[in-house]
Amino acid sequence: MAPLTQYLLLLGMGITTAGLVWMLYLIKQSLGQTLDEPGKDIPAESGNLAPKPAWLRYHVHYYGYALLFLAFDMEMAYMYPWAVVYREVGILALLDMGVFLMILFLGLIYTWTQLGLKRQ
Amino acid sequence: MTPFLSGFMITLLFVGGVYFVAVLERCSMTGNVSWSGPARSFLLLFAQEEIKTRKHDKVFFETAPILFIGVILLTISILPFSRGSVVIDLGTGALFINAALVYIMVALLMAGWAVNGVYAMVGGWRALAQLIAYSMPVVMALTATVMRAESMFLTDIVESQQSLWNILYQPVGFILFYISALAIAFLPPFDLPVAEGELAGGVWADLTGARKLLFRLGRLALVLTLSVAVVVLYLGGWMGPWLPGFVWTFLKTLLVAASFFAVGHFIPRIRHDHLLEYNWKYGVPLALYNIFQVGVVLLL
Amino acid sequence: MISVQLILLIIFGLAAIWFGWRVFMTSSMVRSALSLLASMVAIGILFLVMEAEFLGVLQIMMMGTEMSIMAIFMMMYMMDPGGLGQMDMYHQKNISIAAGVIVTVFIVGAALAADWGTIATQFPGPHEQNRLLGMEILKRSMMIFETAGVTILTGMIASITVALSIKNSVEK
Amino acid sequence: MELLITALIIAAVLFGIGLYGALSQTNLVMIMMGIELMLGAAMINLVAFWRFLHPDAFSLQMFVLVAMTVMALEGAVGFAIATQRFRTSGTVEMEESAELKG
Repeated sequence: MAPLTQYLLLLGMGITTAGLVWMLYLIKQSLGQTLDEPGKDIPAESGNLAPKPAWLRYHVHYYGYALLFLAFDMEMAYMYPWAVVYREVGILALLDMGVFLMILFLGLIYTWTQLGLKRQ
Repeated sequence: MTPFLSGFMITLLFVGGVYFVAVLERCSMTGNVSWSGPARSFLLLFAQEEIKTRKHDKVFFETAPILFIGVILLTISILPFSRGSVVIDLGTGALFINAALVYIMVALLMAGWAVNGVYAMVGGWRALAQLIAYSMPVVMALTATVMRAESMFLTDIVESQQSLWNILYQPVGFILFYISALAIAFLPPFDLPVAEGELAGGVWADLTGARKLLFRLGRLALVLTLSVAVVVLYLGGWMGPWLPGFVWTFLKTLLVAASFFAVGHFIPRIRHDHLLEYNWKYGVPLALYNIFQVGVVLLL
Repeated sequence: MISVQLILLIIFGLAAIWFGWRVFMTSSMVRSALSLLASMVAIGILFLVMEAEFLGVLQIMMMGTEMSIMAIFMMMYMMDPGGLGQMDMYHQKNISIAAGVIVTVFIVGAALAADWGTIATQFPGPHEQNRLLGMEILKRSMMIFETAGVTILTGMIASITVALSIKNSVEK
Repeated sequence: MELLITALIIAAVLFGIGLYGALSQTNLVMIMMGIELMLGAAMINLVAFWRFLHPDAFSLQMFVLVAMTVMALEGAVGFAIATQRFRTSGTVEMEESAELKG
């Protein structure tokens, strides 16, 4: 199969799924409307009636990991093409990637020493 | 095998597999096997009233379930079920699995934001925390299988396991991928985004009717997808004596799915910050060791 | 002749532009981060349409995590992440619009005026691309690749030092 | 030819939107979104040049990888600066950070 045909197939599958889901919504809608009762549309909060919307400022405790991850994540962009040619190139590839990963690993160790790897 | 027949077989295995996974899930929660249970809860959710929370984000509320289930169907369409029986044999299959599974987290985040409830929101952020934790080990484990196959075609990865399955060739990678698969599918013990005990359902808490149905169905299909992925990447795919390829894939998949639920049944829930800590302190170095080991063995 | 490729290119290009525009038109922060994600995914699909398969899939994957992380930082630092208060978050609006339009017109003019020579028709398939890219990384661009490693290390150290320093001097 | 021109025009419009966003927003994280859009536009151009002009020059694909790395690192360092700004002054609005002026 030509690559473009494959992507068209994938696209077609995505559109079909969306269409089926939309049909499900339509069927559900035709089955009857939601009754409007007081207190029904309040989100679950263990019995409290939440007065405010939940879109407030929220302290995310893992932002240290998030920063590390953003940078560390890029390593995979180089790693996949490298893995494909690994056996063909041989020992040179191992040394190259070894140096690269050692450099990145230094970053991980640095973060560890700075107490970045814990709940902030 | 003709394309029509193999397409029919893939659909059959997919539907049957999802039903079987649903039975397994009920069994892991209630302890008894009920073959009609999934059908009954399907009808229940299908007939359930659609409740929309106040001030919900309309666009996300409608699109999050579509994204969730669509991504899973795209992933299953690139996985090979038998020799030559794969819907789309993508040239970057190993990377595509990873790329598609990232969007599970995005769908959970969207659903959590859309509901405008505190618990759902917290569940969404926890889904992102889990992604940050498992993403690196999963990528490196996948890379090690690509190294052995010298190709990102999933069929080539299966063919490369002709002499020795990857589970024996790179056991560390298998363990990392297996645990991460549990976290990707947010199964227990990593079910924090939808934790029943502490978040009262988390992301799913306020979804009813069709949306809840899509999320539940999507999660069952996700478990099946990940089981097939484990089989394809580490357990030799369709390979096995005597029986045809489809049967072997199906048997191995069911075994892996059952083991997923069994693991979740016996291990307590792990906090997301502990998961982050363990994965970055031990998981990433182990994954690096795995790549190094595979690299050295390949060169010998 | 209008090919399938051109139609797809136009559709997903318009999608990328539309979502890119939505980023600055909404005051709900997670919406704007996820609009940017949608725009980036459309760019990734454009790569796929242009048959750079590895880069397209990689772009789709990278942006999924990056933009979600952007969403958490939005939630942490914005006064009103839900966009319920309808705050005005703009300054020098007219100058910005003028700059954007002028630059766009200039680039489009340059693209139309330039002589692009012959269009290539032969190009390697997906698997061959992966292999050639790997060879490029290991042979000709090896120094660039290692330099990228050092750059990533620098970025990591810079971000961790800046983000965590005060906290650590107080604790322990 | 029309494929290349279409891709370049799309990239130009995206670049314009990104520039508008980076100049007009007052919030650091929103400014970074504008910059990411501009980098995305640059990546479209690179891929278009690779596909339609030099399919055998894989240094262009390498360049895209480097651009992606720059994008991620810009994100990491930018968020770190936002964290620090928020911790010291309680806001990430760039209108109020005159002391960052050289």
